[in-house]
Amino acid sequence: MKPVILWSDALIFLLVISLALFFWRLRRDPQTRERWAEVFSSRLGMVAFTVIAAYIMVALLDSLHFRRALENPESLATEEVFYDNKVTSVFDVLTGGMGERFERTYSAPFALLSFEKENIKDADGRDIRDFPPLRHAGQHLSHPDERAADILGKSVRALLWGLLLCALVITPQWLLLRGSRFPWLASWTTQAVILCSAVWMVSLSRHYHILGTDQGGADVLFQSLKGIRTGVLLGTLATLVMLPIAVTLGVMAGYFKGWVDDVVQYLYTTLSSIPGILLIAASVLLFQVYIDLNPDFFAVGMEKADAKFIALCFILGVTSWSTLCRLIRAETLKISQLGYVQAAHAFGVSHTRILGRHVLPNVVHIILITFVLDFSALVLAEAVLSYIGVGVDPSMGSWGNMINGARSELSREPTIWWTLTGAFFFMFVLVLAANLFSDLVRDAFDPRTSLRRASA
Amino acid sequence: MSREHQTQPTAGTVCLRVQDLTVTLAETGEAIVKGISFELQAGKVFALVGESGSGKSVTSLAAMRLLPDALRISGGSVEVSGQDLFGLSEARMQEVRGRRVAMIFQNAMSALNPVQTVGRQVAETLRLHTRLRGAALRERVVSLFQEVGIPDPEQRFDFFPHQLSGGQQQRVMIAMALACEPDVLIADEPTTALDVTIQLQVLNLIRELTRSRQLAVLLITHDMGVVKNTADDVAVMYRGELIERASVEDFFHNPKQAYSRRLIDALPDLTHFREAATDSPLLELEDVKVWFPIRRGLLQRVVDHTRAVDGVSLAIGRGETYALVGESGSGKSTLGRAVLNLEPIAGGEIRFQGETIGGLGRGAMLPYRKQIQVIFQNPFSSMNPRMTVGDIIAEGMISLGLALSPEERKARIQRLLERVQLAAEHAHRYPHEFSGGQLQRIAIARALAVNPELIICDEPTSALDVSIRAEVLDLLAELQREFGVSYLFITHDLSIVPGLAHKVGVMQRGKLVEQGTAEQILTAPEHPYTRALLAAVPRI
Amino acid sequence: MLSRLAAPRTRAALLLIGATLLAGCTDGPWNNPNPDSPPGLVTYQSVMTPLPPKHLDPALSYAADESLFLMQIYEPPMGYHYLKRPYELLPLGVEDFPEITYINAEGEIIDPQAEDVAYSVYELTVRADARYQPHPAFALDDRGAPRYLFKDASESRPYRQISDFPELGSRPVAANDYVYAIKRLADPFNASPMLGFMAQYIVGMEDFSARLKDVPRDGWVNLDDYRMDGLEVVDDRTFRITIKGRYPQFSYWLAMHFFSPIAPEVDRFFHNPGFLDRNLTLDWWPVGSGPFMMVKNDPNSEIVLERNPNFREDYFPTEGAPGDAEQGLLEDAGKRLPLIDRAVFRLEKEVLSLWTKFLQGYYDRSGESHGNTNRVFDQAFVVGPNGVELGAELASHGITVSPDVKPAIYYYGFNMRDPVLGGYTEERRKLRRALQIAFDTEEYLKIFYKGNGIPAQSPIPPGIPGFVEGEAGINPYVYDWVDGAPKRKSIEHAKQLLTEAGYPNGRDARTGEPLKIFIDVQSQAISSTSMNWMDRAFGRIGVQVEYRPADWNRTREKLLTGNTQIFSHGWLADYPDPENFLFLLYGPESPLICNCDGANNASYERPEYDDLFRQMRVLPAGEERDALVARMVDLYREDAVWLYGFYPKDIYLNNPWVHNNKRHGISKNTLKYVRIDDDLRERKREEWNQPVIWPLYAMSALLVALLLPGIIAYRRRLRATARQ
Amino acid sequence: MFAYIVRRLIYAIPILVGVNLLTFTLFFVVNSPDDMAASQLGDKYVTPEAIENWKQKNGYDKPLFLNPDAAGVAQITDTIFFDKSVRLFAFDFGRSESGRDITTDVATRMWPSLAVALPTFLVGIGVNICVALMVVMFRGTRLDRGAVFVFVALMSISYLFYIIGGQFLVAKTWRLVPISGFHTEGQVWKFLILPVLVGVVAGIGAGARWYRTLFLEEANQDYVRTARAKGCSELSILFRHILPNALIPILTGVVVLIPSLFMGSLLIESFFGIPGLGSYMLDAINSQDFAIVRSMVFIGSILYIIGLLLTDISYTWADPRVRLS
Repeated sequence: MKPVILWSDALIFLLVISLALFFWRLRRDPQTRERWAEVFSSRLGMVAFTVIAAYIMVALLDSLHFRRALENPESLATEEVFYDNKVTSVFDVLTGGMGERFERTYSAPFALLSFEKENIKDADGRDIRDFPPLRHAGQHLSHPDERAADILGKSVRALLWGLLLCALVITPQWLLLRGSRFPWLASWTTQAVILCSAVWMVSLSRHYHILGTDQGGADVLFQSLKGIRTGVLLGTLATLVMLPIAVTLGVMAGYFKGWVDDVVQYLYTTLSSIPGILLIAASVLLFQVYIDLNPDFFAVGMEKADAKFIALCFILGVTSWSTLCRLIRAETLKISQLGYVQAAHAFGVSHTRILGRHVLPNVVHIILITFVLDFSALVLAEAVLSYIGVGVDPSMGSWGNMINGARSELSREPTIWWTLTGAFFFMFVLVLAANLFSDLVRDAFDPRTSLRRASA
Repeated sequence: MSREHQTQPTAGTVCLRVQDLTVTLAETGEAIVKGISFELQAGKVFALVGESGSGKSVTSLAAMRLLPDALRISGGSVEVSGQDLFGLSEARMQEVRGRRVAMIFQNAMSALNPVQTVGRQVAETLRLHTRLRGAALRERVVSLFQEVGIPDPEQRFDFFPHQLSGGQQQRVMIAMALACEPDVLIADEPTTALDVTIQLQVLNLIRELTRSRQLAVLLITHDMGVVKNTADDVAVMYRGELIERASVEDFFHNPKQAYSRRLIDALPDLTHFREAATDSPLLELEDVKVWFPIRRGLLQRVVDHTRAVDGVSLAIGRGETYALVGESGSGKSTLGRAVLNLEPIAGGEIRFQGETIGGLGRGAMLPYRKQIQVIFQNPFSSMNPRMTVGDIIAEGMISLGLALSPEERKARIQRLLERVQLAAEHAHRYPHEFSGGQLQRIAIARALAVNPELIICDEPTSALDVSIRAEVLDLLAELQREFGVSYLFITHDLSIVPGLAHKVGVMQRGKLVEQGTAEQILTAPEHPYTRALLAAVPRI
Repeated sequence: MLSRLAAPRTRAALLLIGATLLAGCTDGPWNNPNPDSPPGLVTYQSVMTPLPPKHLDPALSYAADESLFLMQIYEPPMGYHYLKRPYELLPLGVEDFPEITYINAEGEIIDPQAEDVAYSVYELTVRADARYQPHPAFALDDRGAPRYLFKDASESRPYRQISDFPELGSRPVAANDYVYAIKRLADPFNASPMLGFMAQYIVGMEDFSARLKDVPRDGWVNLDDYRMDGLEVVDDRTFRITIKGRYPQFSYWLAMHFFSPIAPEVDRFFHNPGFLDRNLTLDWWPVGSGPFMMVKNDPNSEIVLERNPNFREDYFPTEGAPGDAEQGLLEDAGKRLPLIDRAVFRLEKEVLSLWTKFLQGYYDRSGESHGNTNRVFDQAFVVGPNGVELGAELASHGITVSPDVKPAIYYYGFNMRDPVLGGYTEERRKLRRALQIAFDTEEYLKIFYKGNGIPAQSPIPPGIPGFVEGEAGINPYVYDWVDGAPKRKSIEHAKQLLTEAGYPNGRDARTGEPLKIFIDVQSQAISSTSMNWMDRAFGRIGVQVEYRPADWNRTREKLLTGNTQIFSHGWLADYPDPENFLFLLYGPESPLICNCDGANNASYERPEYDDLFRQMRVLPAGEERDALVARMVDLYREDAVWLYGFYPKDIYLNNPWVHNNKRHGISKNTLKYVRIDDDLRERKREEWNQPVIWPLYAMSALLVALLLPGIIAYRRRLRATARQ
Repeated sequence: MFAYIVRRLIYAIPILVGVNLLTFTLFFVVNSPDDMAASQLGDKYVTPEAIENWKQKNGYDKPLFLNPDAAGVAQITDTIFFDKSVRLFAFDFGRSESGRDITTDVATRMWPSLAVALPTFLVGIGVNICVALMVVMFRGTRLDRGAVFVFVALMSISYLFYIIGGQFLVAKTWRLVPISGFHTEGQVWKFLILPVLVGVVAGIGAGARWYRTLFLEEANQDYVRTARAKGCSELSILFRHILPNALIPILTGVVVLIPSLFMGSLLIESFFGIPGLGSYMLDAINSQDFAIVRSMVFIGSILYIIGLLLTDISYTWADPRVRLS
């Protein structure tokens, strides 16, 4: 086994580590702590956070990539170990090979037979035209009629296992967090639901295709799950990429004013006046050309797709930095009029120190709000971009690509609804959780809303 | 509600009776107003006095059933002419509001609808409760405007609130409240946001109307001066309870509660003044001008200047307090900022210990920063919420290179905190954990940390409650004696000057119209503006 | 106050009324997307998809979807028989087949079989009854001068489209018009895609082009003023084209729209000042002598063709291929063409809407010219060995099916110069064959093309001479003949070949390194599902695959520079001749050799093949030629030049009222044969499009249900007192 | 006021120059003139001469930014950039790579875009305001919280699903309206119902939620308390006090969008087959038609700048407190 660290893997782990550090540092800041406490003291916040955390967990597991070692044939004298070209992730392994059970083509959820007729030989060896049985569904059944009972039985068993797992996961939390003022119960319930359904999915997918298969016979559930990494990473990395530029420029413009401000304002007015979609399309094409022209930079196809993906994040970030920059500039303008900055001036504190100690920490809430607000918008944008043809690489599983590919399937008779449903469901849950969470974060951190509450 | 025949109530009739009123927080059930009772009589002003958070405003809102959703009336009753308001349906309550009980609010600017003309807003009340329409309605509004003393009422009818001055806005509010000739008027801090001279006029108006219309007035205020000038009866509210009730005479001569005593003591004593301390000047201003450019036209050329400070000369001696008095917009804060070199000066000279410091660059100014310090008006915004108190105090010491080791610094912070009557362990806390008065003391400690010669105090007490104000002022005076620092004390409130300042300067529209010793100015003002200011100061 | 409260309720009621109104005020189905067509005219409703044509100038256009329009409007000299198969060339705009004379270098007429043929002269005679459509370009004023010639842009400003010109004219097609059209191909200013290619053949074309380059361009340049050596107008109706050497395929070229007549006065008309700014150009408003003329060209929404009143006498063929009569294709035999009056082609980009409208009966056919019909309409049917199986709904609609095997091939080629896969040693051949076997074309077609394709045994598709059916036609290196059908050789065999090639189990026998192949794909044309499928296909023999997706321009660049290992490509023949396919493997056609955009992207170089090709090219059809072709195909198979290939098959669906649906793989001018049963169409549309009303009521009810709790809560609040 | 507008317009010039420079650079790195020629000329038989020819004919045979061969000013003016971009300022968009006059196309395609975008915009605002007002009336209650949750849920659904779902249900299954298409002969509205409905429904979540916050912000203002103290009923407070004040941020928030209504919506137009500028852009992106994209970027920027200007002007109109200077 040889670990493969893609750029996006590195970035996402970097992000997670820096976020952890950030929160660890903020722990000391009582005001921030109080606000976070406010977010988490609502049950909705707990549930939303747990769901998001689950998605992030999947994304992280799916970001631990490695290449399997190939067994050297005995005839070969060399000791050198060679690796499979295919990059596998820990998540792939955890799903128990859900992604490796291919059918020939479409099949409906929990179906035993293919969706399309084929020439097959019947019991007597005659050629007939019928729906062939699937390779990886219901193999253990002796008769198709047993299916319903079998599914039920397996579900119950999976549920029991799931509950056992829940007990394992939740008990330590319970011991640790008993008596906390936060509604942990909501989180535990959500965790239980997620864990149980995860166990259920993995165990049932061994015997059935829970969400059917797509045109190429790939498991739709697995694809939807693989879309999680793309969605989560895009939502976080795009903002991460733009942060340095937006924050630096915004703070400088708001603090130094004068020509610096003019230049920054010019920059973001210019950028935001370009219809975003055109700018994104043009830039994505640009990166594509760059990658196409330099194929040697990327050893594995996955790395190429990944480079494109990072580029997409970067482009999305750059095209959307102007909003954040504007907000930060406005906030900095306001802060630099405040007493403590004036006082710092009166104490002769240097510009860098004022920026670093007084201004920056006090615009963090804007960054945070933008971060969570943009997250869901970016996940949604990915689908649209894929439709326009400037989304993530087709070889990378993503909900946008699934929707794009499945659009015409609706016109089939009978309708093939499961691909769309799979993408829709997983995307909807993530975006909904993110939206709900961002609402709470904004309520807690936006001085306008907290002021309102204080006055009430 | 059926339209009863309205008779002019005679003086002394009880118009509104509050009994055992209890208001609680909806969420926690914590009581904000704890079962208070009082009554209003026609033709009399009943003042409810208390500091912020004492529950006095909540009481008035509860009487009108206008509490925000977070608060809940959980007991008691409010009767108007014998009718229990709490038992009415919301629909019928709407007929009581404005018709029988009217209310005016603290900040008229925000209490008026910004996008409706003031005439229409007053007319709306009439429209809701009377049958007046059309020209008659307009006429009635104009006559109301006339009654409350708004000049050119015909034209003012079509003005938007922002086009009126603060005093006029409050008059509009009063006109609106009186439009339907209610029996009861509730005035919630009606003058707080106004300049002192205007304040007096508005209070006089309320007083007159109370008499002429036989209104029962509930006046809510924190200002003992207002009470003394306007009210007939007083009740003091403290933490949701009425701790004392008396007529004004009795109250001021013989307060029963220690708390009441403190409130009364905050009133200025115009008999004792501080003598000028020294005559060696520390800071000299000579014809200082601060102008802000006004740009107009296509090319944004500077066509004129706003003369925020227009030729001010003054001198402050070592160990002396110079009070700079003026109303908002007179340019006094700008002057303070100019001395701090936070605002470029357009002309004149600023000398500190004989050295010119006006117009120095950032670096050149650095040595003087140690010697000139500042305390700002709003204690909440003048401290970075993300720094501990210790860091806040240390900041100046570090950046101004007071070469101290961390241990020394720590010890010094400890000393300073203790000196401003805080505990040493407060150094590890964050600003939001402190009250306004405490914060202002921290601000003082911060200023003192670099051993300044001069501290510019920009309205340091105006955001504080009366009782706390006195403590801070006392501390400042004490420190002056101890360290011999000078203060440039910027304030709009003439009443705090007597016990504080050696010298006083009065500013109006960027110019220093009069200056002299505190005694001179307060006892024998020459300039009419000074006299007007002085007239508004309540006295015992 | 209560009256104000009622407002939302009124709104809901209004909505209901609106919904009912909607039902009341239209005739026919609510969802009819077509505007009412002029009464009395039979209108054929069709689509253009997914993009409108970019060029409609016969000199410029080189795309199938453009050809669809051009071929209805223009008549090139030659054409094809509608029904007969194999494709039969017929004279169309000319009286008869060209008369070919061969000339040697000295200019003497020589025997056709002679070795030293230097030039061939094609003489053609224009049909006597061929006339142009009515058009303002032909309009003359009282003195016989052109009616619409403007001095400057301001004069032409009132005219925004062709229908704005009140006066029209027409004239018979002249021989010079054909000559003029060829000169337009040569005019470098037009940048015709044919210029480079045709200049190799037509005498004087290159020279003419070079001369024209320096002519100042300000308005119209009359090409009649410039002479091209290889063109000669003999008389009003006769002209001659001289081409270099012997090139029997030239007759096929004459059947393409490039050689359609262009009247010089039309060219002049469109060069009127200011016309360009209003998109009044020949590129947007074709003017021809064909069965239809363009009356509306709005590339944003639709193109409308109408019957050309001046169309020559043309009749439905009376004989067809075997079986045609049984299918009712000869019902209209002998009728005057065209059989419809109008044809509307609406722009349709989205699959779902195109499909839905077809099913609702608003489009007469499922598509017109696109090979992507497979992707668009694969949903409705499957292709099994017994033919097309329609879904239940389609079958009940009475929809008919017309399959169409185009003379085309899609393939993945090996780069024969690649250091790993290329080369002509036996080992390399075995390696390539192993890969060929591993790529299960049959399954691939079934999954990704709905079975709409035939695995290619050779570069020559069915319908083209040289295509061999049955056992004799299989590629023996990949297939076995089992039970009367070709059967792909087993994976074990492929593994065996791989071992022999030095890659046991897909690992290099010397270094142990796994074999990795690189496939260049067009990013738009590949889906992750098909990549997954290929991964698995090659995984079966232990070979790993790496994809290098790129856009078309980039892919093209890679092909031109040979920077590729395996590439995807497709070829749609211009004419039904094996030469047009076998030249895909002709050495000198390699981009690396000719330094041009050559067609031999695999850079296959085998001297024997190249020799055979040169011989075959000039031979007339016959056994001798067939033998050469067979030998070339053998060489191709032996060297395993392409990873896999298939002949695409398009399935077109027709609503039951459309008749004469037989597809012609090459010629596009088949619209004139289409017949529509208008009454049946009206009836069926009415029947299929009854709206479902209940959702309207349900939505209104839902709205009320949403409002109700609000109203109740409001009233409760009004009644509330301050006491709990 | 006039001077203000003129000044703002003058400020727009450097922005537009910047926009042009950026898109120009972007597109030329993506797509060299050679590529453009190749893709425009079709797939078969593309010779280098044909490419040169095409470049010359379409004016791409000059240097990009600086022409060292030319003299004086021509060094800058005789370049592709100057040729292709500066002309935009005179609203001369030239012709697309396929040879059509862009100005004409834009002028004709603008109207279908507007026909869809304007009703969507207006109806959307109306519906959102109604819904938000209703929710605000019950602020703090379970009804309010439920509605907010529904809004968030509606927001969390991808726009693509609204379109696909709308087409599938309303047009395909229920056959109430044509599934797509647009033509001006006959009943245009028939084609507008579905796109407008989809546009409005898709916008309710975000729109109503936003308006709700605005209304709530206003509902907590002092003047609302004043109105209540006057004896105003809840409804008249909502409509006569809160609404006019909340309209200020609503108005100024949406006014910036009005000019861009001309640009239409990329998704709606391409799904519903509306021949507007949105689908024009999409086609241009897909076929990498640089001339069209450049023109659309330019138009988009201008419309955005006009939108900003309109926002400022609408402030003075809606809010008596604001004056431009």
